[in-house]
Amino acid sequence: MIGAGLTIVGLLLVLSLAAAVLPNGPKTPVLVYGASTALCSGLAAIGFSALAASADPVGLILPIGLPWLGAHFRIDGLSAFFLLLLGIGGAAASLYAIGYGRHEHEPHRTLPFYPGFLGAMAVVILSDDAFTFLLSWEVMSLLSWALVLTHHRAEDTRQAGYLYLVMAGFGTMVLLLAFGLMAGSGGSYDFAAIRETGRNEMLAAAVLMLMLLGAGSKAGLMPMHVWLPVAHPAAPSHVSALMSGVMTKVAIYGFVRVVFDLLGPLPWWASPVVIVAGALTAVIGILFAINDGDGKRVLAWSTIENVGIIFAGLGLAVAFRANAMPGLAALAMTAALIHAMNHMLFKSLLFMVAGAVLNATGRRDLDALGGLIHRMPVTAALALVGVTAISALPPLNGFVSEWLMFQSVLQSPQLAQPGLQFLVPAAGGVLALTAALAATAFVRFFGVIFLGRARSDPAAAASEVDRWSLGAMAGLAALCILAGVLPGLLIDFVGPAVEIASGDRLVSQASNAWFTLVPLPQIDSSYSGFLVMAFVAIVGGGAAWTVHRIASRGVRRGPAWDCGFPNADPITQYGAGSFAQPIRRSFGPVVAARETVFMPPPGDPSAARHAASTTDLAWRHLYTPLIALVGALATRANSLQFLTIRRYLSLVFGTLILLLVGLATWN
Amino acid sequence: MSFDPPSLVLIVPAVAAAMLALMPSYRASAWINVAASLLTFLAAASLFVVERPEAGDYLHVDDLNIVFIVLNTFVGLTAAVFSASYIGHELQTGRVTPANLRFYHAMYQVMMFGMNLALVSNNIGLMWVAVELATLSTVLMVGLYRTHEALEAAWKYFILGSVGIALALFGTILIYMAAQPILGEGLPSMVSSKLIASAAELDPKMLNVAFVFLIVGYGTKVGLAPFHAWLPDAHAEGPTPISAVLSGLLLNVALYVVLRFKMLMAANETALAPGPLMVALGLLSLVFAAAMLYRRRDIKRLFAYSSIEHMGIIVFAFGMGGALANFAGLLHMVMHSLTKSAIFFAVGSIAQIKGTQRLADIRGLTQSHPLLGWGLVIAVLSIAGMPPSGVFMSEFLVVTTSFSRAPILALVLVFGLVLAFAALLLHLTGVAFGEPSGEDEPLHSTLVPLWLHLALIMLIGLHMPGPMVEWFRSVAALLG
Amino acid sequence: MELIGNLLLQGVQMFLVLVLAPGLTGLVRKAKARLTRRRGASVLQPYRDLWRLMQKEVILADNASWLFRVSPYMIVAATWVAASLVPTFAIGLEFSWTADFIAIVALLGSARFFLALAGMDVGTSFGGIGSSREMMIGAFAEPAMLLVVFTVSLVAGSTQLSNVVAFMQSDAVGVRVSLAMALVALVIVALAENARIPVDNPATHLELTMVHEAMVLEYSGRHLAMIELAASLKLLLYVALIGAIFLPFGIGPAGTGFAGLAAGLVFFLVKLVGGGLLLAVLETSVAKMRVFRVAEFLGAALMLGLLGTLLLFVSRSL
Amino acid sequence: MPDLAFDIAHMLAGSLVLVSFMMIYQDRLSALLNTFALQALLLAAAVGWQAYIQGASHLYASAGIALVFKAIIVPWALHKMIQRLGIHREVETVVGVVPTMLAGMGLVALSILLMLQLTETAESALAREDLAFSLSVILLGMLMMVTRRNAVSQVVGFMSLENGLILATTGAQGMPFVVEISVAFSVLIAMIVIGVFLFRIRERFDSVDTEAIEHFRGEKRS
Repeated sequence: MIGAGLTIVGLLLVLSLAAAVLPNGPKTPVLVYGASTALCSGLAAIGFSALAASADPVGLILPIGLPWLGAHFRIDGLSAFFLLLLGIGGAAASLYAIGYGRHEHEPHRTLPFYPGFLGAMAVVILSDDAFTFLLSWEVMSLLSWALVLTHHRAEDTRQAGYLYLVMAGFGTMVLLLAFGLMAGSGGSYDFAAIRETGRNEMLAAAVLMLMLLGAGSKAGLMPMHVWLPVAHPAAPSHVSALMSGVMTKVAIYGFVRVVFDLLGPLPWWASPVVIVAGALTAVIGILFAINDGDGKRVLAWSTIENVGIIFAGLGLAVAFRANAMPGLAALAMTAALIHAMNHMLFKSLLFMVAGAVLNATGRRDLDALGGLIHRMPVTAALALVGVTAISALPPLNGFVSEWLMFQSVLQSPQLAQPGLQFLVPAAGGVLALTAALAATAFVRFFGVIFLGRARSDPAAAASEVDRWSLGAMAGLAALCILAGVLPGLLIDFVGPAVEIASGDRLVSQASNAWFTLVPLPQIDSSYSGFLVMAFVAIVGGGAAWTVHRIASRGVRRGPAWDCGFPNADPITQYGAGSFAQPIRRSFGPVVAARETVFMPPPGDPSAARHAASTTDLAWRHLYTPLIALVGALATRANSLQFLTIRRYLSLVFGTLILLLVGLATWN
Repeated sequence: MSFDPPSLVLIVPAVAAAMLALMPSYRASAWINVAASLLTFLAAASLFVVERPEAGDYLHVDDLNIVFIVLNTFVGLTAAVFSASYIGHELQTGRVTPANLRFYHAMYQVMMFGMNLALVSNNIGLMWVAVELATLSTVLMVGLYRTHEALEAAWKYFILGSVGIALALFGTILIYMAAQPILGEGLPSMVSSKLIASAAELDPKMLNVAFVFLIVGYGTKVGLAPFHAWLPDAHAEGPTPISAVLSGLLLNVALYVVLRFKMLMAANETALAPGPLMVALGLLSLVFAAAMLYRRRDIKRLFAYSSIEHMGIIVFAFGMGGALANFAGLLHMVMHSLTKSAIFFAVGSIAQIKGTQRLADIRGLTQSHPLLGWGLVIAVLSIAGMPPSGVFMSEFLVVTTSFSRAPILALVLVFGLVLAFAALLLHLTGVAFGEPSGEDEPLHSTLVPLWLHLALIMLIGLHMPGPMVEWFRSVAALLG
Repeated sequence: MELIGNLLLQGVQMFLVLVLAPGLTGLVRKAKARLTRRRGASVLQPYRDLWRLMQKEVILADNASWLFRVSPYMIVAATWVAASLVPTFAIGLEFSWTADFIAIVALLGSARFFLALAGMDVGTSFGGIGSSREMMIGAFAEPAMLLVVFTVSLVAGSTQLSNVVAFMQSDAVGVRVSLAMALVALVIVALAENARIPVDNPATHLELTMVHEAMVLEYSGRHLAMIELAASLKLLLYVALIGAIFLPFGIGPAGTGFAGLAAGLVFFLVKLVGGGLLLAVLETSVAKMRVFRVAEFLGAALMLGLLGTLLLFVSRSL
Repeated sequence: MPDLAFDIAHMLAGSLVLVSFMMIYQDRLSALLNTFALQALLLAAAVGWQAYIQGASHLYASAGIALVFKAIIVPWALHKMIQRLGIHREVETVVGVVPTMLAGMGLVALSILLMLQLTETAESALAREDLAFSLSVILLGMLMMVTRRNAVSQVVGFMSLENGLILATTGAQGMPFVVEISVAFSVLIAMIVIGVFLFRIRERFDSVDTEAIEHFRGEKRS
């Protein structure tokens, strides 16, 4: 099984090389993306069967990488689950790209890196030693960087790519330190050895913090998130879908693998850091999503939010595990992992929607769109599924993970530490706030793009996208609904992964009547997505039917109520900025919102102007000073470029004398 | 005389130098240069198959220097190939005349001779003479273009180099005097193998003073801060093949010499441990060079400073010591000379295409010259420690092993690495992407050496050949 | 037989809430009228309104999409399902475990979601104003509500309303300060969610102040009827919820006999009437606040909910 | 006899240091060159004496080199040059003479301190004294290089540094390559001198003041 997986990876890499040499014709993209679709489906199948069979983990060693170590590969429940996630996401993105790729002006800047990117992510998941893990991790960053630079002519794309790779390099360095701590100076790099070596809690906590920095910087945890809202949107949409939907999950896989599988026991006081980081990331991320005016950036910010939610869940798992409550840890871990899967589904879907809109209108800024539900009905319907799911509304999948998250939050009284007893419900409140804000953000997203009247000519002239793209989106939407209606299956499925990560798993949900979810039998809190779906459908359909039956069914079209000002301009609709106004006002300090109003003095006929802006405080308080510092350092050092030979000689002479004096005094 | 590779790697360049000095036609001389380098490389490579000769009082071959000799002759070969295709265009543009081209090729072989001699010599005195010879020949090469800047660079290089040489000599004398009571007068006390063998009895205090002079003296050649001043200008103003040779080979040779003496010091436990000094100098060079990378405007100076940075990393690794760190140091050394010379090949072609070395005037290479541009991107990312290049492997080993031993030092190291990475990437983004700039000329020089090196780097990074691993491990053990 | 009985009970519950909802709205209107010295329309007026609206043909704005036409039914369905899952006269019904407290909140969330979308569909500034303000209110009300859920279910040890009510009926529950806070928070949320004074005014059509009405401005005929019905269902849901959790008297325990059910029904009606009257008194005695003060108002509810949850641990540790 | 030999060697070496101080004291080029010639002369004497007492005939060669090349040819050439440049009465120290002298004292003290730490063995006693002196000469030469602006005096500084080296090599009992090394250094110095000429003759720089040579610094400051 592992062999098959590696074969597919190999094929993906070969495909990359082939794409580099293949002629730059119209056939090539179809070939490359088609092949990627097939190969990713293969990966998904492997993950699926590994989970379904829940077979014993199988390992494999290839004679590459560190000479005396070799490259260790292994597939167990955890990696199988993320492999499945990667397979689904990759297959969908590639399928979408078969259609979407036609619109790429320079396919040769995307094709050679795309399959390799998929392959690298697979290797990260399959690798079983520190070197292979970090190597593939870095290759993943590199190839995605190259993909981000597809439209390299745009200045801000180059800046985005630069920021992205620098942050990635920083993250990898931190991970190096983390693995250095775990492997010790002896250099036992394979995961088995790392698992065996016992380490005290302080050390473990230190590694946890490093992982939080390293993996967090790739997943988009604050304050290492700054690259994400610029880099993800800069890439072609199918790549954005992969980066947001899948790559962040690979980062989370790394965190889970190290912290929950390799690291061993953790002190309880390590968990608040993770929980707080996650919760803050979630709420701040979604606030920026509400305030951003660029469709794809909204999605990127919401990715940050969801990563925050997942990390909060992981923090809960740490807390429960530190209190020796594997059952509850399993609940939190299940919530986190299922949310990872769900987020992959609907975030990929939404990025594809954004791409479709981008292709149809050529515009990304929300205030240029509107009314597309008339021009692109199918895309709109699929997008509706996506936004409903991401807003955590029943009966779709987003709500399931949300619900599980809250269920595990409600178990906090069982924690021994008063500090956590206070913290966890507060974090739960923050998550609740996040969920509600997410609904706001995506009402705005969907409403401004698809509803109302077109705000620009391209939006008015848009037309539906090709079948491939629609097929990919439809598939993901179907999975969203399925995962929402039959959550029990998903939970049983993620069981092996959860067991590895938290030492226990939830009871099997397959036997419950009506596909109901009863995570903890001892306290029978239950939820049945299937029944809710059924009831809503029956009641709604029934209501519609009766009304049409016993009462009127007549419809007349007429102008909208214009309040006495006929044929108002589309610009008078509520736009992205105005819709966000109430939230912006309520949460002003968090997003450093500034609104400036210019009122012409009496007699001046010019128009009044209003401008609103938000600032990322991480930039203001962390990165800008840092950049200034480096700049000052560089300038200071640079003056050494301009000395005279005599001065350089005096440098040598001085150093020599210094050393000699040191020697004389040392003896 | 039987087939004797060690002396062959010396004889071939010497003879070739003599021939080239007499050869009038520059075209033929370019190819003779290549042929001679090829022969030298073959002779060096044959060291793997023929059994090694007995270590004499002058020459010897052991695990340590065999790696260097082969690497040295190999890069010497590729650089010769590149220069053969490069120098023609220089002649067309009139930057060089056939006269000083003849001189150039002769000097090239003299330089190779000097470096090979330094590597195979088993005698610290001979080693010193060889290093000086290599230095002088490169000084003349740097001044080749006779431009104001070139002469200034050569002059700076020359003065600093000579002072370094002088200090190194004093260190050598001290070593001899420390050894003389034990090994007796004359030659034996200068044979490094014997020195190391009987290092334990040598007077530690004498060794300490000697090592200070040696590391300052040869450290100047290695380009460690604060002795680095000659390096950037010498790289920037000389012909690009020479920049490649400087970064790829000469620094290594100097480093090799430092390593020899480090082995000597390590073998005498009462003497001052060389580690801390090397670690300090390494970190200083790394962080300083990293900071210097930001404000660069000249592409060759940029990569010259990056050489300083990497010398810092290597010296740090050897200073940390231990099997893994030494392994990493050796690997990094090999990787750096391959990668950096590849980068300079690319830079040479770029400078010829764009007619400038100013970073600001070079834009969008991946657009205008994909093969060259992506080659540069891969090379620069490799030198910045991105996989799958072997540099990643060495940095992985250095950072992971040092963090658990000396966290603070490792943090400084990581800081320097990230700093340097950000700087290199900043310039790379400008050079490789965006709208192409300048006149869009075709290539004048071959890309074969560039891609050959890149292929090797990737290969070693993914799968190191077994024998190489064996050598490295035994050498790492030797270095202690 | 057993199963059929249970299904029957569940059906009764569903239709009960549907039938009583407009009555409650009528009652509140009537009471408000009397309190302001007006005779007011009869309590049954809402039923007549609904019937009349259903008869009328729908006038759709030219720009309205299919979403606009589907939403009313989605909204009424979601609200109705939510309402019928709140224990009214008995607990432990056949499908009571379909959705717990959290899911009920979320169902109301879905209703709001689609209402807001529908508001934006036509593309007038009114719809937009309504939607954005509604979502802002929701952004505060929903977490406050969930914190109430936390408090209650941390006390009761389950998020299942049947279990909560059962626990509340048992004597294990003493007088707890956190429950009091939860009650206040829940009342505030209820006012906000039902577009009541001081947050919103169901009777106004003044552009600057209206929220809920602005969203549904374009609706007419049967669609409007559905929206109205959903609104009154929501009101009933909240009154029933407060009644069930904080005054759980008389709610028939699981599997109780006919007498118990009858008693439960009577108690339920009493609670509805009481709740309606209280609401009327409250609405006539306070003034509506500016839209942007709503945030602070609901923020208070949020804080109360959180405080309630945290105090829980204090009281527990006591 | 050995102690007398020792005393003479000691005296010669010590006088080399003394002359180094004199060189630091000189602030005129011509005078500096003369003093340097004197030092070279003393070096030749010292090396010759060593050759005599060690009975190492090859040392006579390097003594000869020192005498002919350093004591006669190079000073003569430099004299010619500074005459032509008209800078023979140049006063161009960076630091004042007195602080330089003090620094020199410090350096001598340092080198003696370092060398006396070396473990005492019978036959290395001479070597140690010798080393102490030669190290001082080396350091003083370098001090001169960094405290003088003028290229010529830098060259002189370098040459006196190198005198110290030769002294050390000869002091080292039976060290091989001594001749080769002195030849190599002569080449080095010749190139330096030629280099100075080069810069002069190519008329790129109006003086051989290295500060002036440096007016272009690779990357122009902006």
